[in-house]
Amino acid sequence: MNFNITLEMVRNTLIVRLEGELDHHTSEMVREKIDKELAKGIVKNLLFNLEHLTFMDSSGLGMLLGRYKKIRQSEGKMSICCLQPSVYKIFELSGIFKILSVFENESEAIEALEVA
Amino acid sequence: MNFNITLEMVRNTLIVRLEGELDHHTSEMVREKIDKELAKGIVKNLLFNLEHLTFMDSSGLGMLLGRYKKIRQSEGKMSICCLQPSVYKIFELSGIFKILSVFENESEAIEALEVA
Amino acid sequence: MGANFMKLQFAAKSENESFARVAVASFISQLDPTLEEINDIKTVVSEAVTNSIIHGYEEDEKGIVTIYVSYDGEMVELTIEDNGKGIEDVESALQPLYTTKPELERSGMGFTIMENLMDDMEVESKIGEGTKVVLRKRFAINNTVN
Amino acid sequence: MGANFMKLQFAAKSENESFARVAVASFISQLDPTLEEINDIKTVVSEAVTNSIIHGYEEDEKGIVTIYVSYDGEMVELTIEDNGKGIEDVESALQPLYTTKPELERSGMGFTIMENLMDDMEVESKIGEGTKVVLRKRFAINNTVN
Ligand SMILES: Nc1ncnc2c1ncn2[C@@H]1O[C@H](COP(=O)(O)OP(=O)(O)O)[C@@H](O)[C@H]1O
Ligand SMILES: Nc1ncnc2c1ncn2[C@@H]1O[C@H](COP(=O)(O)OP(=O)(O)O)[C@@H](O)[C@H]1O
Repeated sequence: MNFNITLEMVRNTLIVRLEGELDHHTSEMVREKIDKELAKGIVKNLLFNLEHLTFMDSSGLGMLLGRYKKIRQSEGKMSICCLQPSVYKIFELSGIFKILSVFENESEAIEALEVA
Repeated sequence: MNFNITLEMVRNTLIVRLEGELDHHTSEMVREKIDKELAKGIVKNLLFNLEHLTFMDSSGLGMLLGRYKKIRQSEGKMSICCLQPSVYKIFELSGIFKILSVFENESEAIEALEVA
Repeated sequence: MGANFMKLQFAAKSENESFARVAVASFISQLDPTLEEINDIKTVVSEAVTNSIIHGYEEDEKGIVTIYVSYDGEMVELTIEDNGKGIEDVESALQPLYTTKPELERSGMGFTIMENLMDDMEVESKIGEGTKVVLRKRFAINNTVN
Repeated sequence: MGANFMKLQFAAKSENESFARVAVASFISQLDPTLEEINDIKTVVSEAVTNSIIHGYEEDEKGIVTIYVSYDGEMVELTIEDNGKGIEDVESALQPLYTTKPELERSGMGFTIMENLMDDMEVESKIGEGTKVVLRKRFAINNTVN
């Protein structure tokens, strides 16, 4: 399985970097890992860096939207950065850009998240 | 199909560089290309550079042995160089090292071919 | 390239989703598709196979998913089939954002994505018998060298 | 990793040899094999599928090749089957360098390579009915993480 997830806290933003293919199988693993972090109660905002995500289907979309709902409940924000064309296409088809902010790189995204 | 063949004449040696996977399907293409060159009557020796050959099965072996027989009929010699481990394994299993000389690089191989 | 076909069956396990994508993509690669075409095919395979596993068999791994792929010239036909529980209301199922499993965080975008990425989609389903999705797409002719 | 299986059928075209290797390798990759194990599997698939195409169907592309792969824990079983002309003398066929198609520059090393790269090989064949090759191999346990 060529899939990898790494997590990093930058101040109160949890950065989730995904690598490989995000489908139903790998989405379940990502959901579990992130929710474990969120349960600790110290994460305010969530940033997904998808620079090395080569594939995503609607299961990945569902997982992202699920995390979005969760973080909103605790008054946090969520952003996404660094989309490859194939992933961009799925976001576009699904209309997710209407609710999620997308940035070119991590630092821009974090800056925007930290602005009240 | 990720397969490629390039041919180069160095003095009277035809260097055949193969790239990708050599199976029944691609062996037929290689056989055709080489035999067309041999038909011109100017090739004395044959050198296969397999540096970028990532896969070979017994169909590839048959094609190589067929060219060996052909070049021997016209009193020429044939060598092979630059084997990857997976290709080396098939050569070893088949006992082909008993009849074919294998070299580390092209220049050593050509030198040996040109020694009467 | 003439005509060609393959049929693939496998256990309804989520681990096999990735394998199914690779197998279909590798078969289709004989048509020398663009990277985008390959990705679209991988996506629709992933959507339909995941639906069979999650909705059709409700994650009972004893279920079997069948994929049939054929091409004739530049015309590709893809069928994904299960013998699972079937779809009660196909018309609703095809609507964007419609899902019967929101508790699993399904987005309800599967059929919408399949329909958008392919030229043509047909969904046949019978309660208690299973579901069959047929997808068709014409590939760019100028790709088909060889 | 538990148990898993897949069954693959395709037209007896030489273009499909590469696809068959990729499909089986991708399925097997779930066991986290070493590069050498993957290559061995690709090689034996290539040998058996080529035999079905060349010897079984004598390059009649209407023929169908069937591959069945399963694993249970670290034990992998691979079956390659055709409904072609069958092998007259299986015992001779298994000998190194034995080939009935020297005019096609066959090396006669196919079965020898299959036998050497796997732990176990069985060949069943009936004239006019077809040939079935069953190959088994135990993969290194320490690979199977997840
Ligand atoms: N193979 C199937 N078997 C049974 N029901 C299905 C199948 N595929 C789709 N469905 C039904 O159609 C609905 C919509 O499917 P889809 O658009 O892919 O969204 P999602 O999978 O996110 O729910 C599903 O929620 C399910 O009720
Ligand atoms: N699927 C098959 N159908 C019919 N005959 C076969 C099949 N596989 C192998 N054979 C026979 O067994 C012989 C030996 O096979 P093999 O060791 O693979 O060598 P090769 O393919 O180079 O001839 C073949 O020459 C052929 O006569």
